[in-house]
Amino acid sequence: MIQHAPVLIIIIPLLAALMNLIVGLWRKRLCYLFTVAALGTCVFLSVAILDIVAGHGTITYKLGGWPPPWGIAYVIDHLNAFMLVIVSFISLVVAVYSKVSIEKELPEKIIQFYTLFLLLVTGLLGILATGDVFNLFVFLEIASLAGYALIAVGDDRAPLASFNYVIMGTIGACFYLLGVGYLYIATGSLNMADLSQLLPELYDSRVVLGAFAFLMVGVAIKMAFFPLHKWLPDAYTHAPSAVSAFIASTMTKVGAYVMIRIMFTVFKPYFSIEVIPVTAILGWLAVAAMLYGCIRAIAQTDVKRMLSYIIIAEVGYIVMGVSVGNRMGFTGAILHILNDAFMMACLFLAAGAIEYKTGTRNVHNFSNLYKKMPVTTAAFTVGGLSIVGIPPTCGFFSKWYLVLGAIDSQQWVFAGTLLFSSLLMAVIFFKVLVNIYFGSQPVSGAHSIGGNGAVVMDEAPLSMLFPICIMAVGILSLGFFSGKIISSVIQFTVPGSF
Amino acid sequence: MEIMDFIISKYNYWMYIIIMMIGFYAMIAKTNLAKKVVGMNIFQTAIILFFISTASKKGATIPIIQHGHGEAADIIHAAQYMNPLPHVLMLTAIVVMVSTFGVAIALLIMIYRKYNTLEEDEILEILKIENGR
Amino acid sequence: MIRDFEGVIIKTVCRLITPVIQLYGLYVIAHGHYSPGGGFQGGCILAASFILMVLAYDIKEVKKRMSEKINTIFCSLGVIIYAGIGLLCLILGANFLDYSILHKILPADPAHSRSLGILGVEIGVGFTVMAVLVSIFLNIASGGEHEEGEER
Amino acid sequence: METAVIYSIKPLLAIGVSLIAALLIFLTGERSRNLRESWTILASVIKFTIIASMVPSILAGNVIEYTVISIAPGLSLQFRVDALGIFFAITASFLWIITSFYSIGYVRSLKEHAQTRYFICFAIALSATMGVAFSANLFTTFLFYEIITLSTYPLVAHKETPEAMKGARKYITYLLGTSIAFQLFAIFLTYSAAGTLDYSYHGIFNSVRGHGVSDTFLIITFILFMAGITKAAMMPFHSWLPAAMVAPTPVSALLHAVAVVKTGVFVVVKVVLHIFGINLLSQLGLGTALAYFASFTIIVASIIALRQDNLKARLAYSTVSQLSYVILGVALLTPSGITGSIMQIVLHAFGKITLFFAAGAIYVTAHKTRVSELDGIGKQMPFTMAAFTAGAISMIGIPPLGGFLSKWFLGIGAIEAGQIPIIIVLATSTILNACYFLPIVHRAFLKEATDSTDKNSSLVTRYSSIKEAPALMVGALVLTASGAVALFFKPSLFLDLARMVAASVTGVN
Repeated sequence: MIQHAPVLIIIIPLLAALMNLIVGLWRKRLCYLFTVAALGTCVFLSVAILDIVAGHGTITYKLGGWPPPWGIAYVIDHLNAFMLVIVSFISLVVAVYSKVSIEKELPEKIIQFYTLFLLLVTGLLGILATGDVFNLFVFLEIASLAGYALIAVGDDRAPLASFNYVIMGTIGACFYLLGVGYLYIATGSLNMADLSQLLPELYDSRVVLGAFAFLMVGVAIKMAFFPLHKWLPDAYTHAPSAVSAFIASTMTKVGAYVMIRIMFTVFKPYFSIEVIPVTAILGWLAVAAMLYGCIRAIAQTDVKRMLSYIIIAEVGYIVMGVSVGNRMGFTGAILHILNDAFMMACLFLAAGAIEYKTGTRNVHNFSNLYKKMPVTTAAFTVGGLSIVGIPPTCGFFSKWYLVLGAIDSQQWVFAGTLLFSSLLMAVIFFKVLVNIYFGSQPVSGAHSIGGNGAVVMDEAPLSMLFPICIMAVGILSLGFFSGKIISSVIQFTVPGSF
Repeated sequence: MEIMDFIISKYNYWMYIIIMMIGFYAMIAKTNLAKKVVGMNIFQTAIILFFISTASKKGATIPIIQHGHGEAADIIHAAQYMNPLPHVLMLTAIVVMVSTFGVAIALLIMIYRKYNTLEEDEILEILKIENGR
Repeated sequence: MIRDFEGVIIKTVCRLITPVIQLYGLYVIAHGHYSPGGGFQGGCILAASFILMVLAYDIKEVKKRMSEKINTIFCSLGVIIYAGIGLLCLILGANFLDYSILHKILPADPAHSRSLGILGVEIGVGFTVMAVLVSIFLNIASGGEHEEGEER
Repeated sequence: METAVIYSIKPLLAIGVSLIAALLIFLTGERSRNLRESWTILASVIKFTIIASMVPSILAGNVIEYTVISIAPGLSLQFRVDALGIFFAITASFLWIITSFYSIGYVRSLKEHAQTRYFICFAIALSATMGVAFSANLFTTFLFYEIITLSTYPLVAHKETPEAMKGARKYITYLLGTSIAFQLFAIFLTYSAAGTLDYSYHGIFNSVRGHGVSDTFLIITFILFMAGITKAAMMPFHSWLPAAMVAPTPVSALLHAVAVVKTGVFVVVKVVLHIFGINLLSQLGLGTALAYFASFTIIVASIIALRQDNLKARLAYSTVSQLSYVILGVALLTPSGITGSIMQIVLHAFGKITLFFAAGAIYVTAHKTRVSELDGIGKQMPFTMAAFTAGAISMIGIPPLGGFLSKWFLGIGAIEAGQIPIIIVLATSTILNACYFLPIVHRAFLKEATDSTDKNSSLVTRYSSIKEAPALMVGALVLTASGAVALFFKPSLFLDLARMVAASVTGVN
């Protein structure tokens, strides 16, 4: 049965999503357990896949037994196996977390929420697993549609934010589809491996160049890369806390994955680097993204909006690492996909827990919060330090590789910008953390009873606290094991020509 | 002269580009959200037309072999049949398009309930007032 | 938005042609795997029949025949048929959606069992498309309440 | 001497013990203060014994190594205890014992708030200091360097008053900002050029110089290092130190004498000796440049100190000046210079901690912070002011106080290096030190004191009016003062260690 894991990991959440509707008609409460069980299975399967891939190399699964390029093939190498583990794990953690917060935020939409959540997971896992460019488009749209709906049920600004996301996302998807169409005209194939065989002799044809441009723009919109990021902050700010935690930590990363696939699998690396200097363009845009994201984030008082702008900067990090075009930088980018997924999940979950308890997202109301909810704020601190890049948190190590990559390719501006942006990150989180630990108005009686305000402690429920702690511990432990992760998985994802 | 037949011979591409740009313009420039959605539909329709037009051949028929296997199977000439793949792809794309349309319309209803208008600038005004408070 | 109105002709005609439309929809579904048509198209036609009834009568009338719950069940059922057949192939030892393996349980050779498998999938797709389209229409037409029409 | 490498977990224990103490302190909390403080004392004593137990093997010329985890190529959490490290560690851990006694007396007599947080951060800062002392590569150093910054921030901001927050913000802005912007960048450059971050006695740049690594690159890296290690409080990056004066006095003592600034100069010494190596620096002429830079800091900081009326601010600028001696001595790149600078680490530690303890005692007892208010305080608090005098004399560098030794070696080093101007600098700064310390002593003992010019007789005659600080505090500062005296007569242990360091890096036995 395990050899069918590549398709099962997509079918199981899909079936569970539709089952939820029926189960929900009978018992509302079962939906939660059902979802968690399905996602747990996904985590197990993804780990199994990673194990197989690490052991025996790339898996190719032919749907319907049709050999590619005629049938759809699911091709899983180290890169997507790695991503599958990240996405399924974070989806499980967020699902566990979502129980209480969803019961509070949308009490009458629980069934629909879990259905859409599972569909979103299905879409993301499908994007990662498939080896077929059109199938990728379908899953991209499944994920996006579920995302639109999930974002729309947030607070009262959410519908408008979600509508803008729909417009932008549709443009992105249509551009991607156009690119696929051009590739199909030029080669008559939709299979990634097949395309990478057929394309090299067409690299000078305008159709292929146009296809590449359309694909890149479409994906850049989906991953909120700098000039095309407008939809992101609103959408992520107004979504329900569980949704924004999951989407923020995975969706942009999956977009980055698709970009890497297009640049280095569908097209050969030397095309993306030499034939047309797309990596150079992306690199400079990434620099702009880092600066823009950090600078806009400084000005925000809404913690979720602040984190959303930080995501834009983080996407810039990833693209920068890819664009320097050497082994170090690429390793840093892939490592940063993992680390950033964890950091963002941790921070958004913590922010959600804080909002759940205090009802505010405004950082100025966080003063002396550590007395009220020490564990959550501790996790928030860990996440913040990791984003700033203080060792031994994992954020330091991905930045280590990113900067070394930039230095190796003599891109001093990139390296300087990355360090400068981590300075700005330090400013951002310093502002928040000082508020949390040394609030301007101390809690009454604090001076008489001393620092750890056990007396006024009022933590979030355990089902929220546990995922947050998992993420915080994950951030710390990923830091220590990053060398092992690189040597066992990431080094195989680097394109051969680097 | 050859520029003319360059244009004429590729007329389907010119058509889809024109339609697509109409839709694109509506999505970007119109301030009315409903018109944005309409533009979105036009945009997607143009892409579907593009795909379908790439599949067509003169004098070809549907790619289904009548009275199937056996002795009939050896008289298959690819030139006689349309390329089915773009149609299949577009069937999926249409489904995607319909569901996107549904989501967009639902969002429009939610927005209208809240702001009693679909004009973007009026909504932004309302938001500004809300932020002022 | 959608209000009942006194149009005897329209109501009668709709009542008359609705079964025909639905029959045609079923026909399109049933022939999808070896002639133009299939689950999507047939599902759309079936959904169109319900939408026509909504236009002629009102949502309340239609929900008497096709309630929210049934709609949901249809919607899930379609996908479950589709994925179920896929998983069945998988359990029988072939790849996902490799219908030719179905000859182990179907009284047919691999080629025909493949076409039968496709038929099953088309039926599932038809269910889902019909249910989803109807629910989209009902939700949007009634703004989510499904309670249009009875105030009069 | 041949160095045998011993693999032992002792360094990790020495670091971990105070982390465990921090945890215990947190768990104990406010419920039982005595238990909580006993954890601190226990941890400090254990730490000192562990470190002391490492001394003999180090003196025998061995090196103790322990690798916790090797995260990635170039990034390994590794400890390597050599003479320099043990020198710093034993100073810091010994002073931590005294400081914890002192600060218990301090916070209790002032009824400070958030005492648990205070002691937790204290313990974490100390273990991070040990980490820096024992670190075997730049990554480990950077890791613990940042931990020190973050864990001392709550101590500096302890009072939580607006000006405390302001000073603390300046503190963390300088330390964190420069370390991320310059030091981390310099570490990146080092790794990309040399391919390693492990300290080596002859400098890791010696081997790669010329092979694709230009001198300009090296000079830029050096400047980035010097700018990044702001904890050393070299001008122009010194102004966080006076700003940090808002902290409680034991914290200032910790900052100046034990943990923060000392860590800064320690890392500077590490970078100069083990990253660049004295040969390379002398070839690049960077040593001399650094020496003159340090001399500038010495003179200017002393002049500023003259004008300070706030006692702690004056001490702060004196620290800025005094610790540049360490950098100066290393920058001379001669055996005696290095010996002197390393001696300066411990001697200044004892002297300066005494002065700060005295300042704290005055504040606790008489609530006086300004120099101009100290008239005749010596009759009120004879022990405190006697210790203060001892510390001041040690700072100035007059026998029979320890401070003399370091200046002596520095002078010899300057002669060895043929830098006559440096000797003038030393002389000038000595005079300046005298100018800003002796007036305090003069005020304390001689102002409006007609009959007694000598503190013993004043002790006898004015015995009735004596109003000393709590015994814990007085005991602590008398102990450190006598330590400063003892170091003059019995400096053998530290002197041997310092000589070993100098020998190991210069190759001259």
